[in-house]
Amino acid sequence: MRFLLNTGRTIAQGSFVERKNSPSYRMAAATICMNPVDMLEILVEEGEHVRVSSDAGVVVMKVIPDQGLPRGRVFVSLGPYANHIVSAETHGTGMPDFKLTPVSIEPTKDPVMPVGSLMGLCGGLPYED
Amino acid sequence: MRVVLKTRPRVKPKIPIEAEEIIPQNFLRKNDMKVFEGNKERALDDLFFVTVEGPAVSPDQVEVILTGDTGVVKRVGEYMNAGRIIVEGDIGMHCGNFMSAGEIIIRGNADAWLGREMRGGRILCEGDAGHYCAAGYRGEKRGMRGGTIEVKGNTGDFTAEYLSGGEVLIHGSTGDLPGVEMRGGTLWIGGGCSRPCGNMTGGTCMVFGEVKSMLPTFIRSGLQDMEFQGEKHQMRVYLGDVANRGKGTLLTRN
Amino acid sequence: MAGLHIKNAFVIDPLSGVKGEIMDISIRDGKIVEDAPPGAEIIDAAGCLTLPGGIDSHSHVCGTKVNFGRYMSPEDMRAGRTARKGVMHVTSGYSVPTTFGNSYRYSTMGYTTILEGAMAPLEARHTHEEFTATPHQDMLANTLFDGNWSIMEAVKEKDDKRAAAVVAWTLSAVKGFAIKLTNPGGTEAWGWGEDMSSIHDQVPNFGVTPAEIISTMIRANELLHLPHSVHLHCNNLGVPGNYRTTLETIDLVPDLNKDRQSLYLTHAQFHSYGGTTWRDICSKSEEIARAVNNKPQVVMDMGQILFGRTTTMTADGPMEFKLYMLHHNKWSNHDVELETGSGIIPVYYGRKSLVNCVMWSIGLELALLTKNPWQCLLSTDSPNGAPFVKYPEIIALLMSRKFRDSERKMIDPRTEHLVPLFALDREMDWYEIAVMTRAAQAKALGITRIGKGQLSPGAEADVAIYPLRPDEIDPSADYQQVMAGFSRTLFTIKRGRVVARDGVVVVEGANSTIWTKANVPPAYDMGADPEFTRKFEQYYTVRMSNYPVQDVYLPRGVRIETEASL
Amino acid sequence: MKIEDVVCSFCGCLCDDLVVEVDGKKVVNVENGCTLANEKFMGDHRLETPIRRTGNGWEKISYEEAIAETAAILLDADRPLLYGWSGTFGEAQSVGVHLAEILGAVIDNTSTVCHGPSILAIQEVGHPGCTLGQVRNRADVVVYWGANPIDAHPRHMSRYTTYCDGFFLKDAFKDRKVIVVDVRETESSNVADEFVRVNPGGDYAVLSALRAIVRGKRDIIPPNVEGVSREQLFRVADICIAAKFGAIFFGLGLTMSPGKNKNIRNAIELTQELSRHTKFTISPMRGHWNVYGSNEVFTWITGYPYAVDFARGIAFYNPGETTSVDILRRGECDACLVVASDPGAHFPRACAEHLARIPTVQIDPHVNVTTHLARIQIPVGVAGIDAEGTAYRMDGVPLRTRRLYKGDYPDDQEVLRKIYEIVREAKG
Repeated sequence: MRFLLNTGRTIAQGSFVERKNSPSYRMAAATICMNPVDMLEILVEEGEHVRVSSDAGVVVMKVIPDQGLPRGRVFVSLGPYANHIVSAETHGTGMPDFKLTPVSIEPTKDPVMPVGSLMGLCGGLPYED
Repeated sequence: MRVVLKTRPRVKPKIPIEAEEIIPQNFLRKNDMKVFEGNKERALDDLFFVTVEGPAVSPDQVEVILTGDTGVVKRVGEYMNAGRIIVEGDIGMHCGNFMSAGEIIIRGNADAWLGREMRGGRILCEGDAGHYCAAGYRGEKRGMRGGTIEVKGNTGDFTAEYLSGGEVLIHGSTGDLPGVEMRGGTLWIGGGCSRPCGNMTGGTCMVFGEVKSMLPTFIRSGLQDMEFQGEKHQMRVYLGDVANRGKGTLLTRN
Repeated sequence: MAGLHIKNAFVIDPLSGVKGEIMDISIRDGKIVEDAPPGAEIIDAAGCLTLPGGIDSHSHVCGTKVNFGRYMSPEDMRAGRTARKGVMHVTSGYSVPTTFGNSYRYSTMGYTTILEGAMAPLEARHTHEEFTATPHQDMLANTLFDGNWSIMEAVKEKDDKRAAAVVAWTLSAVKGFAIKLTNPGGTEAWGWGEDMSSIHDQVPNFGVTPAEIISTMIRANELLHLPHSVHLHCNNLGVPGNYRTTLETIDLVPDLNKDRQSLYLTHAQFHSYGGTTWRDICSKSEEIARAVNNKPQVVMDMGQILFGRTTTMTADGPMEFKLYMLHHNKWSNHDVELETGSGIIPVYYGRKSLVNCVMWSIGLELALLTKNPWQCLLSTDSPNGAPFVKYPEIIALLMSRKFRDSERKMIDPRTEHLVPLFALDREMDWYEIAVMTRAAQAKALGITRIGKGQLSPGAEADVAIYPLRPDEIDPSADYQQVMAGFSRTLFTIKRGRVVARDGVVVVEGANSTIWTKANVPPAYDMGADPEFTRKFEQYYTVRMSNYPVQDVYLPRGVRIETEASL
Repeated sequence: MKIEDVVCSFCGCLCDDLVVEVDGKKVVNVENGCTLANEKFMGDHRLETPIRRTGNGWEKISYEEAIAETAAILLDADRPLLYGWSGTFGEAQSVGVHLAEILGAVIDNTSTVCHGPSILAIQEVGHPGCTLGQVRNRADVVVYWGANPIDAHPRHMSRYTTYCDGFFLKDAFKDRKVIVVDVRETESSNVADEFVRVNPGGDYAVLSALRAIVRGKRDIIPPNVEGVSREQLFRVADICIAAKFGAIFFGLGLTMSPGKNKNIRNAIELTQELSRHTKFTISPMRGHWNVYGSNEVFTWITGYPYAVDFARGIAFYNPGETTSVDILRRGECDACLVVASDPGAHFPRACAEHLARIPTVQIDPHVNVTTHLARIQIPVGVAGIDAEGTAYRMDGVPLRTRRLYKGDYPDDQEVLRKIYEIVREAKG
């Protein structure tokens, strides 16, 4: 099913920015908020994992319901998980489309990757502190 | 005179080359032309195989041909005032900035800011052009003021931003907000676009394809028949943008 | 430190009474001395014009508003870009150059001391940060009090001493030099989108008038014995007919100080307009000059405009809004809580604009009609009238009637019916120029006491040697040469060190920041005043303890202390 | 030891009324701070020493070694990128700009992915703004557009707007109208008197419609503009026109959505239009602590607030071309120095991939996402905790943050100075 992905700051993401290897940060940055009716439609329950794909990439996140979101829209706090699927195109402005990325979402049993491993996919080497 | 510049292979081919010295008039008198590769100043010869054939006594007799990996060569034709440049492939950003006369032909695609703040002359791009085609510079009140830019393919967002004079003809589609802040001149869009002419205060823009997300601040003002590329079209005429002073004209296909 | 010996200099040093004679100047340890130390470097001035370092008593070069002028103007930045070279950093900008750009260009013109015309106390730290990046001039900051709530409350209570106490605390806290009033009362009214149209109208919610603010502050200034007088940007700047406001303001000025003026009127050109609208604007320079000629307690600076593009920036927020309504170009505004405001717009002064031609004439007229050159200083209110790099053009216009006549042919022909300029024969001489560009500026600012603006032994060794031989040039005829000569010194010497030579800056600078501390009795220490601190904590958005500018921001601070009579 | 009036170093609010209790080299308690401030000050999760990536692992190295290698990497590059700067103080930023100047590097700060488009818009039409105290003391109408202060700037509403009494507003919560415009419901929209829900990407059209209404062109407004009813548009316009002092605050909802800088320009021009009727101001909700300071410092040295390219000696500026995301996406730069920010977390993946390809050095107190992409990381003191210097609040008010205790780390400025000295020596 197709959705529009929006990203932004959240207090949880902000709280853990200095502990980005921690599970708390992963929880804050890899959680996707979705309208509960949409969750019913794609057959996922709160806390289950979804595979989110865009033209720029694919990433696995954990889903939670959010009544405040209209149907067809999803929200993820800004961070490496959201950015894994945001295009680097800036339309000549320097600024990517962080607020409007078309994505498709489907349930998955795959795990949510730790941040280091996600960067490993980008060519980095995880540093465990 | 015919000057052929063929790019030499480079260790770091993605580092852009800043080459505003590549304009016809310079080949008449200069023989120590410099370009920049990143933060290193290089002789033209270091980055291009240069061949010169035939004589010229004035710049309008000079034709410069660029071939090879030219998609990262920036500012070719900047301040050009005579002669001709032919790019066999793609060209980097800012091709034809401030150009006042002469001709640039691009066989491939052009990157962003094609013909930025152009004053006169002609640019033909046979492929696609990037964002801010025929546009202005940050903070400057006027963009392109004269001359002609023709793009056979599509262009990116903010096409003809701040257009103040001259003619821009896009055969394909443009991205978002073509003609934004437009204040004069003429913009033809053969294909579609979204949100044309936001905040325009003057000039004329015609869109012959599909317009997505028409802005709410344009006033319908009748119909007009027009011919574009041999075909007749009935056009809706709008005046706008009334969020601003609203002295521009936007025509879209009925 | 080795010394410097300048020989064969054609010296004009008005404060020392030297009106143009060939002499030698000796320097040791950054000061002018009678005899140079052995081994001193010798500079042969070869009869060239040698003056004390230039002083600009009103310019906008550093701080929030100036930097915002840069920030919003990338189109201005791409003019005047230079690459890093030798000790010189990258520079950008024409009308609002980068800090190093300002510093190098002033240096090249022989200027060694600059007063920043408007510093909002709340944002003073920013001004001081930029001062340290303007390395080749000693810097001073006029501190804005025009819309200061505590001042207006003191004015309402007719309590001059309390007003003085607020000034003393604030100047000391923000390391400011002098009192600046910009459109007094008007900047507070602008907090509601309004302005003051007369100096006798009441400021909304505060029950005081601009006239009362001005008068109180003049008295408070003298109670504190500050080196400079109140520095006033009159109400109604740029409004046709505003010369009446200016005359009324001049009428307010008492005679309270025997060493200098009691009021400094800045950029007087912008305040000397007759007529009722832009359509019938005319010059009232004669009225303003007459009033100043009759009032030695007033000093003004020209606020000359020159044709071309520039950026206007002032604490006068409502005025900038009016300009925006006229030009429809970009407009920035920045109100500062409890204190003042500011605005910025780019402008173009055109020879084809009758209004601009009248403005251009008025500035020159003010200078030519003011009998005593110590009462009218050379300025453009840079960059408002024009960037300071155009000062040499003003000098040439003042020295050459021929130049003025050649300009007359280029401007709107209707101008001459509206202005007296072209009937004025006066051509200034080198001495008068020296007065208007350094000696009188030092005197007006009250910094002669720290050795500024003169070349007598004991003075700061700030010297400018221009490639002009007064014996050989007729400025009236050779005005182009005058202009070129004042644009680029042979040598600019700052505190005894050659900093610029033939237009190239040759050393890394280290300036001083000059500020004022008026010592007050404990009862007048606002830092311990319960009412003052209560209101501060309640209405400012920063804590009072975080407000003062720490010493670390003034690595070479020069403190002028006074003992207040409170 | 209790220290009063401490300046917070998390977001652009720079709240300066924190009371911080320090025990030795540790913060043990924070009063007056929001959740973010508490986490920031109480955080005890520092990288201990400089680290370097080896083939398949990481090793600890000395500061001298890390600094020397960093300088060598930068000297060796033809198009180095110096990115970040928002999390450090002005004096360090200043050294950074001079380093870029001498290297012929591109220097960019985090505005590139926050309010860069706002800067572009301001460069087109200016910025009628004010300090936050003007809003606090005067504003009877406050508009948050594409901003969610409760999450991003938790004390903004209580210190400056909704819940904060001012000189002319004795009962702010009652006397002030709050309008929130957003594409989704948030904690902030829940406390608004008027919530305007706009379709994603529809802000530009809604702003245009409001401008037209303020210009008296009500008759042309269609029944619905991007999800907002004509009636609501009229109501919002009327509230604004009737305000004595109106203040618009806008956030990334405008800067990051389609149209980018043109959205902001439209909002600024709405403010300018409203200024003809009443007092109106507009202010960006600058997010990352001292990001505004990096704009200020860059501007007074180079003339441009961000995205400055020194490749040719002079300063060149053209966001979209000289901005970090674009340079990384195009694979242009051949070395990167990251200071006080986390592009690994906040740039799109394609950029992270390029950072991993080239030698990337990071100067930062903490392990963050960029660490995994870097070649070297050098830990430093945290500005406002064990390092001090100047920071600019979102409205341009500069404050001096204090060092609360003497820690074990050098600060950004020291490390950058050492790199600068090596580079200067090499460049002659």
